[in-house]
Amino acid sequence: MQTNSWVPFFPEQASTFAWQVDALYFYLIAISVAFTIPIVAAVFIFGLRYREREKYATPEEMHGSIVLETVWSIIPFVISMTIFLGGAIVYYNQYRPPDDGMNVYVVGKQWMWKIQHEGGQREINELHVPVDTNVKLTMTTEDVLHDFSIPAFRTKADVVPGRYTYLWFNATKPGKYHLFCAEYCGLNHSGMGGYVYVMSKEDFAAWQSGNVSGQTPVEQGRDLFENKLGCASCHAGGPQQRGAKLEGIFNKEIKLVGGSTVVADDAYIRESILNPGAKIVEGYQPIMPTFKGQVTEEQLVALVAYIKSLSGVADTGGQPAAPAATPAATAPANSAPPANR
Amino acid sequence: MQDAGLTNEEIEEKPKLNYLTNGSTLKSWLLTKDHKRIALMYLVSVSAFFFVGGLYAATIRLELLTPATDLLESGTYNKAFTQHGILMIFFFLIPSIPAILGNFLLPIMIGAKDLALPRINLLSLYFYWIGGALTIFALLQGGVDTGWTFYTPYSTTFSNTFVMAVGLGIFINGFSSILTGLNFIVTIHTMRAPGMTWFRLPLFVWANYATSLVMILGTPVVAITVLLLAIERFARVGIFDPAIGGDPILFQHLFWFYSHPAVYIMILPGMGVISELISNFSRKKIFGYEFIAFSSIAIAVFGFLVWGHHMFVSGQSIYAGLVFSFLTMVVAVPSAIKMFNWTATLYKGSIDFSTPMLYAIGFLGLFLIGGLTGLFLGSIGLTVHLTDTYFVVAHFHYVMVGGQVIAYLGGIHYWWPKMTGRMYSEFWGKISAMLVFIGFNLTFFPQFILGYQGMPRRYASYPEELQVLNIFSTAGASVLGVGLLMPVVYLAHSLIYGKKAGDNPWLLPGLEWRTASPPPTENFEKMPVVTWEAYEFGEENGLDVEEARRRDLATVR
Amino acid sequence: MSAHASDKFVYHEPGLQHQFDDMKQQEESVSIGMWMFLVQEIMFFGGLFTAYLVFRSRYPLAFAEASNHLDAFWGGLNTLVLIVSSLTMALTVYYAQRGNRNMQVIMILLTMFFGTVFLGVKVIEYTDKYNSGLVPVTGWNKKIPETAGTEHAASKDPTFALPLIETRAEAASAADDHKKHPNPKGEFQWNYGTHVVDYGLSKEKETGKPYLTASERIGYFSNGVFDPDKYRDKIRMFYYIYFVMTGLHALHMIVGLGLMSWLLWTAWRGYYSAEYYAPVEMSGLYWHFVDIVWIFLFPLLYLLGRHFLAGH
Amino acid sequence: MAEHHEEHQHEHMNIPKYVGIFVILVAGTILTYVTAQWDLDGTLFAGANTLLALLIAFTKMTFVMLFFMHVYWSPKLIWLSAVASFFWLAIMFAYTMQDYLTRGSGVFTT
Ligand code: HEA
Ligand code: HEA
Ligand code: HEC
Ligand code: CUA
Ligand SMILES: [Cu+2]
Repeated sequence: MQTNSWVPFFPEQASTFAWQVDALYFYLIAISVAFTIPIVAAVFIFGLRYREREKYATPEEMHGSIVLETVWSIIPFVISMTIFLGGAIVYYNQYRPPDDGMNVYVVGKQWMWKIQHEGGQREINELHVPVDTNVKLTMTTEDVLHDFSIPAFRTKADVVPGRYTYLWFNATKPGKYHLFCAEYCGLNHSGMGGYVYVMSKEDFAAWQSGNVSGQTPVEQGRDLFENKLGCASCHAGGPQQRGAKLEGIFNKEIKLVGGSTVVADDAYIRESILNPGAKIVEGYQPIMPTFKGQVTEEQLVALVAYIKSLSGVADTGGQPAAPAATPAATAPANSAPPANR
Repeated sequence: MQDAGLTNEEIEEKPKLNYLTNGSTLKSWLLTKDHKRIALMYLVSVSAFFFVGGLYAATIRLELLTPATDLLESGTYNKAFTQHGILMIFFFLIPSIPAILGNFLLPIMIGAKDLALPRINLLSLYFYWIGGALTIFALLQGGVDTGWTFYTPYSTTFSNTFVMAVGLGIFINGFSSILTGLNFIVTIHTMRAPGMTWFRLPLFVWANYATSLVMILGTPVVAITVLLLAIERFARVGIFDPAIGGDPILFQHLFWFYSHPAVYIMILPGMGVISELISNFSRKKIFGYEFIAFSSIAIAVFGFLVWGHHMFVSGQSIYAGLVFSFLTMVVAVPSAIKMFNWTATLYKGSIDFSTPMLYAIGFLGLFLIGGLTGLFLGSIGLTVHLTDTYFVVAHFHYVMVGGQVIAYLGGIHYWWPKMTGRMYSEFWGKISAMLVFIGFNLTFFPQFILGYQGMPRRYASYPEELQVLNIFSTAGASVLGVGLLMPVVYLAHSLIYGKKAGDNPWLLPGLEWRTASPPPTENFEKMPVVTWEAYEFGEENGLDVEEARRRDLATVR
Repeated sequence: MSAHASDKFVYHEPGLQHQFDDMKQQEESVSIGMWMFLVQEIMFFGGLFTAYLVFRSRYPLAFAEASNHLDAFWGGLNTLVLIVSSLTMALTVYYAQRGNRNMQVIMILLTMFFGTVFLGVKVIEYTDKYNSGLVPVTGWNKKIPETAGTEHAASKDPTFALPLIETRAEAASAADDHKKHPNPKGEFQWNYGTHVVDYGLSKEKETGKPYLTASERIGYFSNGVFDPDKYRDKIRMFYYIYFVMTGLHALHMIVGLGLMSWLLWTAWRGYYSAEYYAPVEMSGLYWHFVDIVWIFLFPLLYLLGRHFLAGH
Repeated sequence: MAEHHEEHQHEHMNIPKYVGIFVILVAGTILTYVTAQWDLDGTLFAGANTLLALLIAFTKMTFVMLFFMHVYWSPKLIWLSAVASFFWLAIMFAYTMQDYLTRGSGVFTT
């Protein structure tokens, strides 16, 4: 999807089997053209040549021809077998995972990709991999079907609850490539994606070692919110969520049960986390557990920073988060800051 | 029974009762057993569903004009494409040609007074209505957002929408389809007029026979599948739930066991119409009648062996994927045979480019592209990249809209004078056929490119670099929308102001052209005896060319 | 039916519909139509059989275990009842062909009687499942309050003690067992121990060869330890399939009884003769079809894994 | 249109024959029950019990179809549809199972 490709509107080739898929594609295009041109030409020529000259004329009769019929049954059959074989070979390459290579674990979840490297690094909606290395993904999901899809690598696989599916690739070109969820999974399906960063081997090594403390408060807060503390299980923003919607609340007046209102400032957010029973938002049940004693001050800062970023407010140290123009699309994925390396 | 040589006035002078005028109370329509009236009621209801489905399509395209979710929220968008798919497939495309044109014409074409089981026919209409009403009710309540494929476990456990109600609507509607298929099979076996041997049947009848086989053998499976889905959702336990050891992929197997053959329910009748049009408007016997007839049956039968090609990346076994890919290639061959035979039929014909023929020519081109891109998708290595992208969306719109819908429009125009006794405006007919063709290609061709670039389907928002082609697509959809609205206007107009058509406006040999337009309730004044082959334009068919020419001179100017 | 057109068709036999030329054509049509309907029905049940096949092959031991707690006595009895009803149905047609109205009516009545017996037995079985907490839907089982463990509540408990050979003792003990297991929310219960899996595991030890399937090893065990909860899930799945299959079958029986009532009425009024008996024949086809489905359901649902019981 | 019609089929069946079929069916039921008690799975091969039970059920069904449902004297089309429906069932079973039997590991339950 990058611009630097040799045909307009053509996706970049960035894995070892991208060219194979493309070759198959062009083979099929060639076949299609080879069938389309004669057929369309025939229709045009016959259309012009045998255009009705006289109304209700009765042209001479013609019967079918067994020879012709046989010929044009066998030719497509043979051709279609070549297509099958080509497809089978490419498929074999795509789905036979290599023995060596690095392992990455992927968990899909409405609507994010949680990724863990062998070295313990965790990422959300991002995948950093070194170039020219076999990477094998072992994938599953916590809820519904998803599909891990990287068009530039020409590969994808469904992620199925209750079992592991696998995907592998060998990226050939450093760069930043789209990562999509390609199996419909509900509300935020189109927001469930991010980027794959292919890095040179040295950069990747640096990323691996430096990543541990490399998170900004917003990122760290998001990580806490989405994974470590499980806030997202209630606050992910879907219609069926139990918790209040947190996008865009900062500095807004919040209606509370009983009719009073409160302005959602830092303190309010902090209080909501530590003592949620104190002020109940209208329309919700007081079911949020307290996190007092479970979160450190540092984490609280990060959480508040993250919740503010959902309203488009930048906080200490973090990159400006993407403006929350369209609330539904403000899945964390879309506002993910690009990696700094 | 030809009215050749009669002018409008003369026809007016002898008002015979036809199926439209024979009874005008509401009861005479709602409790009718006349296949022609039932077909007409189908026509109205199916068209209504088409336009509702089309409205959803319009909102989808408008939302995709920009990369962000600005017109619709993603939840609303998800409902929009789901409901678009459900209405278009189950309530428009599947009943379109069989239940309207098939119902109307099949008995006439074989020289019968009615379908063999008229009460069953009426029952099937009521199933359609009940299923449709339930679905519409569910849509009004808040709709459904699972995609038309209802994949588990999203549909069983996670979706918070009206899955059960819609599922039930589809379940009931399924029986409408089954009963229609059953009726057709019985009718074709037992109700043929004397002399109407199997190999004298018009190819439209063969196509509907093949379609009916699929309806009977496939539809019950999807019925039980959505029933299981509904029960599982209701009971919160079942066989698709991976949390307790069930298998979500089993749902896909059962669903596609029907839904792949169902795509042939959606194209075979269209192919039948095209065979009629190509042959009749070239005034020539179709090339290779037997091959076309048997290829319909072959498609129906082999169509049951390939469903797994929708599940190449679903996690089914790799081995199964290869087998299904292989069989998919095989099933393409019968379609190829048809393609070539149609083209060969044009050779040395006397081709009349009236509106129906324009649609037929359009079909040839569009179905060709749709079918060939089906091969792309059937080639397993390539599908891994293409599946669940807009390439698939473009493929199936090419076969479904470019194929069946175009054939349906062609058929409606072709038989309109027979059904209503009036001729529509040829001028507007041609304009709208052109608009549909251009608009259609503009809408869906860019989607192939989008798909290869990797744009996933069912996306409410997409990366910005893909916007250009999406704008083309939306622009095309508006042209297409206009093109599709026009027939409603001029066809309705023709009902009152249209020229009287006469019994056989095109001077064609089929049995349906040998009775009055509109036909009487019993279809024929007296039981026809068939002595000619299908598409017989020679002397044997008893058509009087000179007479028709004189009639034209008298009426046209 | 349009009256105005009939003058063109000289003679109408009674029962001949307007679209047909003669009775032969009509009968042929109706018979093909009925068969197409049956084909459709076969595919309809076929979807369920596919589901059964998949999970049966995945979790054979759990399915055997679950099946052992269906009562093969009632299942077998019902098979016989249906076969008798099939005979009487066949005889109905036989007498209809001979225009014997009285025997026809008697046979229809007998058929209906056996059909009702079948449904009655199903009610008994379903009630038993309800009482023993074997209905897979939460809340649809008998709600046994916490106090049920006391003498008083237990004596009021109307559990059906199923009178069948091997299972009898077990059912009784099970009934005792579940009295000790209150079920205030009416959840699915599985209180019977796990002897089929035990048998499989002992077999494994004995022969040193794997006995359980790979899916079973995953499906019944957590971290290598047998997990009764996971095992119970599979048994619940069996009961889900059992209820859907037998439920749909019973629904077909009810429809069949409706058909029979109509037949009874018309036969009583003497509609059928040696010349015209197609409706009797068609209803017969339907009835036999429903019987055939049961012929398969009986061994597949009630009898699998019987030998585990026998050998126990 | 089928030439043959079962107009005179009552000549084919009589009450003793019907009862005979009935006896076969009852015997089949008992046989199913009895064989189910044997541990064929353990002594022969896994699935032998089910296979036998299905064979018996199939036989019973064949009798019901041929004689109670008069397929034996019916036109070809009826034979065809009876056979075809089982053929289609077989397609559904076979192609679904080819996935399950070759899918391999990777399954776990949560
Ligand atoms: C009318 C409906 C219709 C028809 C007729 C077809 C016809 C075909 N379809 Fe299509 N298909 C759909 C409707 C249809 N499809 C729908 C709705 C979906 C998506 C469902 C969803 O996921 O929502 C889909 C998806 C779909 C997929 C799955 C894509 C995916 O989700 O990953 C595949 C894969 O194999 C496929 C293949 C084919 C093939 C091989 C044919 C063949 O039958 C085509 C045969 C025709 C030709 C081949 C053209 C004529 C031949 C020649 C000119 C000669 C040359 C031929 C050769 C060399 C062989 N289709
Ligand atoms: C018979 C089947 C059928 C038909 C006829 C159509 C017709 C159209 N479809 Fe349809 N479509 C499907 C079946 C069909 N579709 C299916 C099965 C899906 C998959 C759903 C899923 O993923 O679950 C789908 C999905 C689908 C998508 C992908 C959505 C996504 O994945 O995110 C898109 C996007 O462009 C689309 C567009 C269109 C358009 C523009 C038309 C046009 O041809 C429609 C033209 C008709 C009209 C426009 C109506 C008439 C005009 C008016 C009422 C006037 C008002 C309109 C205007 C002024 C513009 N469709
Ligand atoms: C069990 C569900 C649940 C979990 C887990 C949960 N919340 Fe909440 N939360 C709620 C509910 C319900 C409300 C609204 C009622 C209320 O104000 O207590 C709420 C309200 C809030 C508010 C105030 C929202 C407003 O609109 O004013 C904030 C801020 C908040 N939660 C943050 C968090 C954070 C941070 C976490 C994780 C550390 C978290 N929540 C975890 C359920 C939950
Ligand atoms: Cu996750 Cu779509
Ligand atoms: Cu398909």
